Amino acid sequence: MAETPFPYSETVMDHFRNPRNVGVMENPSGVGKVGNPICGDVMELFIKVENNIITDTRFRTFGCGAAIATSSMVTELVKGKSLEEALKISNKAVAEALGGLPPIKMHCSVLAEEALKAAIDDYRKKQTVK
Amino acid sequence: MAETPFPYSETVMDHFRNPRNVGVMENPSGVGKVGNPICGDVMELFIKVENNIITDTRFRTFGCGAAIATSSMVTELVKGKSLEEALKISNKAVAEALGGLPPIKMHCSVLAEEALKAAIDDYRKKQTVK
Amino acid sequence: MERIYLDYAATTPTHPEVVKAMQPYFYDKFGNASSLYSFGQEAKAALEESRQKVADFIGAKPEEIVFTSGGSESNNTALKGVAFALRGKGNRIITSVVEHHAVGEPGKFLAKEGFEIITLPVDSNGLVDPDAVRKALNDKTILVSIMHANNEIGTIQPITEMGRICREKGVLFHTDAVQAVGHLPTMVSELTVDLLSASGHKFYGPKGVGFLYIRRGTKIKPLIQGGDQERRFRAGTENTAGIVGLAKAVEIAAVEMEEEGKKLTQLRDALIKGILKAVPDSRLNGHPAQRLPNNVNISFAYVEGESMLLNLDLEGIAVSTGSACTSSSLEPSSVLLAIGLPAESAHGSIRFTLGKWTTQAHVDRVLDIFPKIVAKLRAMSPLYPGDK
Amino acid sequence: MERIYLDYAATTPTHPEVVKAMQPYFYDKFGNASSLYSFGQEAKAALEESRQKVADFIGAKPEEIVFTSGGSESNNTALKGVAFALRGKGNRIITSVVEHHAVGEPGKFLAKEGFEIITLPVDSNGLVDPDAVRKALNDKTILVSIMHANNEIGTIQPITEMGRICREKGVLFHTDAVQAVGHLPTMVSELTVDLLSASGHKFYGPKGVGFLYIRRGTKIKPLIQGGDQERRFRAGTENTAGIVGLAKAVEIAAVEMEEEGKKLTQLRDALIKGILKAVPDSRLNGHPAQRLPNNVNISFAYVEGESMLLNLDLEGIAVSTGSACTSSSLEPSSVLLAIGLPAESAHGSIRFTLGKWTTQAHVDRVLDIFPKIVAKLRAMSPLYPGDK
Ligand SMILES: Cc1ncc(COP(=O)(O)O)c(C=O)c1O
Ligand SMILES: Cc1ncc(COP(=O)(O)O)c(C=O)c1O
Repeated sequence: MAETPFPYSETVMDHFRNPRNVGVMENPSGVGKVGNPICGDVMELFIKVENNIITDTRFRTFGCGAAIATSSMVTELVKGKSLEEALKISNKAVAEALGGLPPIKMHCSVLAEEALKAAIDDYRKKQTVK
Repeated sequence: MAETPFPYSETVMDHFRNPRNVGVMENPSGVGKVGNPICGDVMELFIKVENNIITDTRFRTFGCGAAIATSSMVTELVKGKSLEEALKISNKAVAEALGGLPPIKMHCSVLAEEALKAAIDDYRKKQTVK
Repeated sequence: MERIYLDYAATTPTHPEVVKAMQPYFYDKFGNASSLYSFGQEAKAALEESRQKVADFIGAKPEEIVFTSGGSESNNTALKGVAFALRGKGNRIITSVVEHHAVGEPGKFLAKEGFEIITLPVDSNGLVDPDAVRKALNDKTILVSIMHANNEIGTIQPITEMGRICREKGVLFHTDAVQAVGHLPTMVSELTVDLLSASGHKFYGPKGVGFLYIRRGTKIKPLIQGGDQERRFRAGTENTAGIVGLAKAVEIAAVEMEEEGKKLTQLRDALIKGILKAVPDSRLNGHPAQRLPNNVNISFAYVEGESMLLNLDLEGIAVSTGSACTSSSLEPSSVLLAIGLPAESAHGSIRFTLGKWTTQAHVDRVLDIFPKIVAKLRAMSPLYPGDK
Repeated sequence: MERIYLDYAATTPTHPEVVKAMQPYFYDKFGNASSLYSFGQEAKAALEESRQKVADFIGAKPEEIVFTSGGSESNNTALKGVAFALRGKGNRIITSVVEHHAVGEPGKFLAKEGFEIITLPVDSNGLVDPDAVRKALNDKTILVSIMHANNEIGTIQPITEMGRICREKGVLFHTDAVQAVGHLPTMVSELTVDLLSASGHKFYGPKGVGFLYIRRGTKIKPLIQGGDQERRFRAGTENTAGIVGLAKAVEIAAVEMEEEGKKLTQLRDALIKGILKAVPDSRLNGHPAQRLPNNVNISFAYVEGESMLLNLDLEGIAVSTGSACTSSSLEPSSVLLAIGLPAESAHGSIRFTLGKWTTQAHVDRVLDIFPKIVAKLRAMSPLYPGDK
């Protein structure tokens, strides 16, 4: 069997095989859901925020290997970060943390960034409503 | 080495390798020269006629393997024949005697037939002039 | 871990006997088949013997077989070749929505060149209606091109019926039989076709070689023009080794095809039944009966194809998917959309195609592993409503 | 009897190392390079490694190399591809009278499609005048296609000079380098070409595989349309084994080409000198110095080519001729006529092309046998005036 079965980096494959923080969060501080099943990927990201810090994350993803890996990676990257720091995490940073993505898969990292932003947005909206 | 190196029959190859009756005839009864160097084949056929019988033949040919073989074959076929019999020898008969010719080489047998006719014509013309 | 290859429709391994048959034509009998001396004539002899074998296999005359570099070239030659040859006669070309890109793309090119391309729809099983062909024919129609068997969903078209309609109307009929040749009977007189495309590597022959059947008298402009090879239908020094390999594959198919078809039909049905039973919310794509003996195409709700494919690959199992994520176009399979599947189901489809070396053990292993993969992916899918 | 092959320009034996390099890609690593799973990815890796090797060899970027089925396809793709892509811009295409049919025939096709094909003449050595190219360029010119080295007479064109003229005027320049690649330096930046055709079997690679260099940014309509392979420049499942073989041939050429060229030049010159000396009324065709290191083309007055070829074949020696008698057209070589040879001399020409396995002993044997063959044939030629 070839060393790298897929045109994916080892880190992508690791996150695909063993995605971190999978699942639904009970009482999340914020939820972001982006993508469209018609386009082949939907990401749902849950964050728990305490004192402006993201203390916990969960995700569910319908999508390809890269979509799952970027979701997993973004949930890892933001944990322990302040909301401001988290918002600075670009799609490129996610892709880089994964050791790169094939060009046609870069849109997955964009989706991950958008899911995170949507979750933080959701959290902030809930705060103002309160 | 392949059995049949060329798309030629064994008889063609035999006549090509060992052409019969090659050369120029001293004092021929008739000579026919047909073809054109521009087209890649010229045949010169000499006949000796005695009592309306073709008793000897010679040829010289500039041309491909089939041209040489058909010339050689026609000189063999007509030997001992009366002029009338000789005139009945068609190009197909020459080709058949050679065990067939590739389609694009059939014109060589036509040339052989024409050379023979031209030689007999030449002989007859000389007769009437006398 | 034993690798299990279940993507025979993408390409087959070259049969060891085919590989063996090719060997003498690389270094020993390497001559140019157009050369007159002995080196050339031994290549020529091999070429013509191969042509005879291929012709016999589809019930054609040797001079009706033109060797090409594969299915795509055969299809391009058929479409553009007829179009440019008959441009004076008419400009309508009829084809279907489930054709391979190697028919669809030449069609688009010809549309820009002023041809009218009629793309017929299919029903939910992927079938083209012969009556729709009849209705689409007009006096400007120069060609109908309908594939024999679909590469994605395996649906087998009623070629003979359509062929007869075209023959009756005097319109040329081409079939892309790339997935059929070597797997199904493909006698050209029975099919009633004027042109038929095939590709070696789809039935255990080498890649980079195929053929186009061109019925005697069919007018066609060659796609690759130049030398006098292939009776001027296709220029280029003949790929003797490849052609000899193709002919060997045809020879093997002539002997093994029927039995193999029976075996594969059984394995196929076991796999279909097993998966549909073990995985809820799954559905078979393509015709339930009129389908290639080796084709299984199933959609799984709530999960995406590449992630299934990738998980299978991690288990050493090779399959294919109609998901956008594996194509550079980011569009899901147009064939699956054409049979009426919603886009999300098209994204969640997997094609298993079986072949000569597929065993019951392979099927069992898929049935063991695959439901777990789907379950795992569904558990992490935001679309999944949970076990009902 | 040892067979002596002296028709390397027609085709070369596939190098045993090339054959060896191809083997794993038939049965073991047989995957479809477009597939995402491991079977596909190992084919893909081999494909991209091959592309890199070929690119390096001609000083191109890997994405500028498109694998094809050979020289004829490459030429057809270049000519028709540019023509259909730039039809809006102009319709003049400039080429020469000594091009291979795989350029000439697409040219004729395009002429019927409304393009203006300018066919430049050559001088008595077979050279195209770069100044004639310059003069033929007008603002409707979309392509110039001049071959690198001629397959019959071996004349090497001043490609760089013509390339620079075209580049300066912003006109695309294609060269059919089928006889040059692997034998002469063919760095694309030095040649200043936008498109370059090559064929594997002309330099010890397999038949049925070649490539087309397409300079980045060059607009071209693919000839074979369909799937997404080859960056959409050429559809069809990739012939992995063939491509790996081609790359191996390139690798061998990179190492051996220079030395081989020197050796062949010596043998070539010995053969030319020997024949011209031993056979009266013979003349060398093609440029005396600017010629392929392996090409000897000589006309013999009063005798016809096929009969010489056939006699040589009986002695186990394989050569080629420009005589009509070996072509289906019954016209003698248009290249020989173009350099001003009278038709009867064209009929009486023989081409010896040497290669990797040619030795001095082979040359000696030809020099021993060939003059006798000519003498024998002249003795039976009605055109022969007799020994002077
Ligand atoms: C100069 C030239 N161009 C093109 C070709 C065509 O190459 P192929 O026969 O590989 O298609 C040849 C050889 O036949 C050639 O010598
Ligand atoms: C139905 C069909 N047509 C055409 C082709 C093209 O064949 P190839 O890839 O050999 O050019 C394929 C396979 O890719 C196919 O499945």
